[in-house]
Amino acid sequence: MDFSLNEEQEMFRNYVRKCLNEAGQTMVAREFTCGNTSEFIKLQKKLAELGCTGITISEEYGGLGLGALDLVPVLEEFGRAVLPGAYLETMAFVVPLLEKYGTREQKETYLPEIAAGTRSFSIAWVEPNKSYDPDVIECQAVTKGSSLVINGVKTLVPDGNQVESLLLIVRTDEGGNGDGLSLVLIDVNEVTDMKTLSSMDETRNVTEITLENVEVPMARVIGEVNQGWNVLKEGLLYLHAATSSMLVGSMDHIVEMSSEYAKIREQFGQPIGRFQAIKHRIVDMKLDLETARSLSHYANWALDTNQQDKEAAIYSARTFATEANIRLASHNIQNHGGIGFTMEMDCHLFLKRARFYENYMGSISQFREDVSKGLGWSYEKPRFQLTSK
Amino acid sequence: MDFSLNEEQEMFRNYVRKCLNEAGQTMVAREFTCGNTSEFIKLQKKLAELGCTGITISEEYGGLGLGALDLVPVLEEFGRAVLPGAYLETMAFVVPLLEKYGTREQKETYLPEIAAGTRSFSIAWVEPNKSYDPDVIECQAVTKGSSLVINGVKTLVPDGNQVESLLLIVRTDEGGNGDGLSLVLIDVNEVTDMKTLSSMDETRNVTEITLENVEVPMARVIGEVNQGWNVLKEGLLYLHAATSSMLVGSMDHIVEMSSEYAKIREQFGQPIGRFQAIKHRIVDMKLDLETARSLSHYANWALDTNQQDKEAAIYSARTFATEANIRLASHNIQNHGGIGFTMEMDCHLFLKRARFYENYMGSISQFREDVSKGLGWSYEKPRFQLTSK
Amino acid sequence: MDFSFTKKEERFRLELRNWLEENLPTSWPKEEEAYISFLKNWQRTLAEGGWAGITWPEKYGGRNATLMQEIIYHQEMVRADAPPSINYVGIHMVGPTLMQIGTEEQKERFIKKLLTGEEIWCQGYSEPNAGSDLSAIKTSALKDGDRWLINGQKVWTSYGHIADRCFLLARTSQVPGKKHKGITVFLLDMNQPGVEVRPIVQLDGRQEFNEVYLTDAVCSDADIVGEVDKGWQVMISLMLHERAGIGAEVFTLEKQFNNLVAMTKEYKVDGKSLIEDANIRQKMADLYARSRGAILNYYRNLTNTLKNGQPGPESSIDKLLVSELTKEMLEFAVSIQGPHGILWKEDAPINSRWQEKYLYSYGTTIGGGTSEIQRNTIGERVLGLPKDLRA
Amino acid sequence: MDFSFTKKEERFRLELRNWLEENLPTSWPKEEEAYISFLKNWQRTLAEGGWAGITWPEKYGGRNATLMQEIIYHQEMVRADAPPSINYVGIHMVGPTLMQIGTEEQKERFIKKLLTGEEIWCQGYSEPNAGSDLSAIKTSALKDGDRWLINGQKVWTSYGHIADRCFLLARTSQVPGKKHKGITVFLLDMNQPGVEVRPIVQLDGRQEFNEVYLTDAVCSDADIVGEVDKGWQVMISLMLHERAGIGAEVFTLEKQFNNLVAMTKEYKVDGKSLIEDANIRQKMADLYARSRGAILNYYRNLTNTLKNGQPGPESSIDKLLVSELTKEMLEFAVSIQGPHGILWKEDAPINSRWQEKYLYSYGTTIGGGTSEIQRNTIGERVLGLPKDLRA
Repeated sequence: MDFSLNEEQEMFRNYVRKCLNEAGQTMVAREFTCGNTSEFIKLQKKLAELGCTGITISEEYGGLGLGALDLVPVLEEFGRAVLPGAYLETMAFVVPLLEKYGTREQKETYLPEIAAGTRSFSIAWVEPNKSYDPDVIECQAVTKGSSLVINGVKTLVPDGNQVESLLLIVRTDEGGNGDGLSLVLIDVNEVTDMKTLSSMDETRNVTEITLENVEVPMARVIGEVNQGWNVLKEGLLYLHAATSSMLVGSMDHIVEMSSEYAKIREQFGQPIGRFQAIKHRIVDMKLDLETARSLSHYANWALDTNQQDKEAAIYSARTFATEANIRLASHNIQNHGGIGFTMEMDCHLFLKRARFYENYMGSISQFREDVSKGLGWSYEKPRFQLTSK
Repeated sequence: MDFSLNEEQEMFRNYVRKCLNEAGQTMVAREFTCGNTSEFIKLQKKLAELGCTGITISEEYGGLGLGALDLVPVLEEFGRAVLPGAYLETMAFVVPLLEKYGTREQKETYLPEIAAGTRSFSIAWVEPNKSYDPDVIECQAVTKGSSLVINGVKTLVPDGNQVESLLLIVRTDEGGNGDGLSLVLIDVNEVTDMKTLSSMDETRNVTEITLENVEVPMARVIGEVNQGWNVLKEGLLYLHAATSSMLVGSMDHIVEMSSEYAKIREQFGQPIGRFQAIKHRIVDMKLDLETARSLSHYANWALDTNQQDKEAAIYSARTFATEANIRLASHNIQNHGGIGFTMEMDCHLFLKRARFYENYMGSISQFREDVSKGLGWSYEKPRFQLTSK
Repeated sequence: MDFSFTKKEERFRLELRNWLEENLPTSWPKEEEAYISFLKNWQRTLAEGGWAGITWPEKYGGRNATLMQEIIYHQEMVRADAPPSINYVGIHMVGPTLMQIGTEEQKERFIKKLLTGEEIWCQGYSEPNAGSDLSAIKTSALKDGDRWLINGQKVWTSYGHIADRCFLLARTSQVPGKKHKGITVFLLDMNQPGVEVRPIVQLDGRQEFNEVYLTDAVCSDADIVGEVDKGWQVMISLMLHERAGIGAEVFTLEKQFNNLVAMTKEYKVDGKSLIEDANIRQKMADLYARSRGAILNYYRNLTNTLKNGQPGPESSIDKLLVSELTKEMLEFAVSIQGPHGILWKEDAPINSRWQEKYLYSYGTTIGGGTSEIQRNTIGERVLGLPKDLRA
Repeated sequence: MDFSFTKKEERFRLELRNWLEENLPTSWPKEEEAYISFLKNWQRTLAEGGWAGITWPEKYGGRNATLMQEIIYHQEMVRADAPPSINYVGIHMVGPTLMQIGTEEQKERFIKKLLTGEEIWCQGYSEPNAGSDLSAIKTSALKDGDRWLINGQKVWTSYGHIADRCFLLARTSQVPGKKHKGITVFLLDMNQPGVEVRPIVQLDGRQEFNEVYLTDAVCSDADIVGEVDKGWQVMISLMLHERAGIGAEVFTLEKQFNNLVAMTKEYKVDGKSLIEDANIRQKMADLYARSRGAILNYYRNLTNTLKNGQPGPESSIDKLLVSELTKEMLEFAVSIQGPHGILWKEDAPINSRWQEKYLYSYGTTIGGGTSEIQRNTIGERVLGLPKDLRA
């Protein structure tokens, strides 16, 4: 029995933390939100040199050949720094899918570049005024010889303007219950149009892409044609397990901020951390943090070791960490009082980031149904579950 | 603009409070839970002498001819004392229905006795392993000449062993969406069998009745035959408005208990009310109390004055007061610490009473749909809404 | 119990409503400078119509409005989405204080100009180390001949960057162990070299508040309100003037809930309105109950104020409930917009104001006394619970 | 990361499981007196099988169990629904303390009898005015010749009505301003005229706890544990023995959640299982996440204990989370039973234990240190936040 990260994992964490600290921690994200991406680009290179981008890529393609659990400390550190960039989508979605479903050619094309940090991916899934329901996907790909011709609009594509490639989910046939969908790997420069949308969380860019008769070779399909939904759902296990780790990192920083501030900020002649209203709230935040951490560590372990409860474990971690992260980010502002309401402190970065991940690639209620399904409780498809409340 | 009870109403409250205090306040309920009903029976007489039982009965039948709002202070006092007895069912359900739908004969038979305190009513609605859904009602009444012959089992009949009569909801025809049901006034001694069930809240007896070929004259039907559901739903407006007032009374007493205890109980050399963990919790309890009070006062006023928002107002009051009451009763135990966990303090009486009313004649989720319907939001019948969570 | 308005009150409402119909600006400028002159114009328009200081005596340009008329005023202003009063501090704080205890000269110099918005006022209360604990202010005023030299830093000064004058708390003497003593209220001229104003950027990107740095800023004896060292009492008596409490926020909450209902009916995802989702309806019904409860509590406290002539400590209940609920409601409003809800400005799925108001709402449980301070006030003054220990 | 058990640990589990299969009582008596002898018998059976004080050295009848074996022991006992240990205080508090710092005579006199349940022990800590603040105890022990006369009142004494001996905290001297000093631990004989026990009726109707009135109750020097006036240290060092923390409660929570799932599948209203309700599933998924989180936190803290040899202040996190969650889960379990859920005993819609456990759960956030005390401990000892001011 040993429920802890091993020495190598903690060592990797320390390297990453050192690297992020040297880059100025949250300063990189703050600069990024002001449109200054140069520090972020420098940092990206350093992280790639450290090997971050290749952690889960097999050694034959230039990676470290490690698992989801090895990503955990790295993503926690990224979350602590509110790091911009499509790391989750690349490392915890496209990489595992390429490793499992990619053709030799696809792997050779993409994996070495990802490992080297010269290619990153985002996900193009949801469409305007639509939910994540697979059956509402309209973006269409029609076969033309050995090509696919794609038409449609995808929105809320994270960092579409920061990445080189996209994993696109398109309709290739009629369907229902997720049938008739396919996953296509396309390059950003193949997209007809891309616009950046205004997002509350400016640490991640949100883009909308338009595809007009975009023709790509059939060989870009990952997994079987028309079976894309099942492939995507498998990728989501990696993505949401990793997302929960990213959120834990943010929560860790938040709890640190609140407790440190409560020790030094004085009102009524004493540190505000002495007042139980503040003290006990920070304790509750700490409980949330540790619970989220335990859940996400276990979820990634369960994924790596293919435990029977992995689906329930992953979506439990995701729902808990998501809700707790919002709660903590909000409390953090209140604990800081007036100064917490300004751009001066980092409080707002964490709040906006928490909102970004609230409905990211799914909703809380949908995740809970996934938990329920994973545990074999009787299941019926929810009728309408866009939202998290 | 005057959002307060008037002088007469407050005066009535004072009479009732004095009467209940003289009877020993919660002592009556405590004795009742030990099976000693004599004090309660004495008190019942006194309350009837004060005029409590006739408040909403028209003057021609021996009542005071007042409205729902006039009941409010009285029910708040009853709630403060966790008073046993079928007051709600009699005064806030059967009386308004008799007044509105009763035949002259029915009124003459029942109203003067209710006003005099010599007859009280309970409600026989739900059946074993069933919800409050009208369409699951199986207890059946078949026409035989000018009589109805009733067969079936009704459970969770409040204080069935304390009252003289019952308002029974039975199936008189096939139906759906509440059709085919009728309301029948029967006397308790007409029932084939009655057993008292073990209830967590011993301040109210819970009984189960069996009806085997019980024959009653057709003239016992109140309202139109087969239209009982609509009549019942109207009665529920009165019942739930009144229930919310009863709950407010309990909450009032709870907040008083917690704050008084927090002023005198010392730990670590100071009154525990000085600790913000306790102080702020009691404040939140106070907020809940005042919110519930405002909602219930308004709900009863809206009912009396037939405001357009009365349905929303009543079910809002009911949902809020119900949930808040449970919350408060629970906090009250925690605020009292160990002693709150014993039978010695009244804390447990309020908790168990709160549980009694949680799912009393409906559920929170159903009441919320009633609010939604009352406000004209799009409505669909919930598929399965037994519970309050 | 009676929720009706008297004929006189209804006439008042009608008069205001008619006036608003004719005078309400139709378009709001977005650009900062234009927006400020727009607000100043609106203030002048209000004053000219007799709708600026309605509770004031007629001789100061008011209309002696009753408390109920004040309520109606708030209701109608919220209903009409009228622009905010740029001179809130002037009209609600400075004016009433001066009328009560100001010198004749002060009345003469300031009251008219603040009513018309010719002079904009700001409030100089909070400091970086005196937020919840206002009595900890350190900004000092030292007598230097016939003038007072003021040094220190103020923060959270709304409209500080455009204000002409400041209603300022400064420490004029130290009374060990009695921090509430030795504070004096000054009417400070903001247009002088010793006053430097720096805007604070809020988390929603807006700049409503400022830091004000005072370096040998000058006041004269004539700028003192009430007595030297007795500023705390001035501040307390001022609070008792706020008979209508947080009326504006209460009616805004009510309106916001109605907007929420409209939004959930109109906004469609996958072709379905949000309100068709039973879970959303359940939560909306809960929010309805609680917002109605907050509004009704306000009316109940108002009834007490009407009967007693002045508000009780229960106004803290209104502040706490309404601010917490506003925050929760706006969070819900953004949350149910699903993944698209992260978008704002021109890309907001519905209207960017939801996102903006949501972020802004984090300030409502901090400004004007944090929720923690409100809970202490309610606990100690309403429930009689023991006060916190002081170090 | 590794959740597996070693072969040795698995063998231990198997041995215990086999033993339980043969020795677990099949029916539990309901009547009070019979239940007590049933529990005493069970204690003896445990001791005879070598399953009473498993962490003890072999020479005292234990089996030197490792921490992981202790965990496995808790898991299996919960899994098997084994009866509670009637001599919990004896085996977990008195035994280990005596082994560490008891005199040879004390070891001789007490250890064996408490292992077999021949002598039942109770704990004399809390007093009516010393609950959360245990150092405020007033029960006094005064030297009178060669004996100590003990006077005062204890409360919350589990099994006090059947206990033979009490592990008692009493004040032997007053050190002004230092309430933790001057306390001594006595091993009190309960079977003497000066000891009067009155049962406390809990809100669930059961009587597990007692008040103990001490009127010139007698102890001798030989009954003192450790040194006179140094009882607080005895108590603290005792806590460090509790390496497995609240293992039993953690595994009970896990089991209760599984029972909840089974219940929602089996219990039908209107012909439908509760778990068919999407809202119930949503809440269950939430409870699943949080109970798994609490269990995993426990394992994480356990990992630290395994590495450091002794538990840290994080055990307060386990206590707080598990007790609050147990309460919430049981509340939910009763609530979803709908109107029928108010029934209990023979009329309970499912099994009266849901109702009973629900009510009992109110004690879990009070006993063993209230949630408020746990929050202070975590805040101060884990997060390093400043301590409460003391009056």
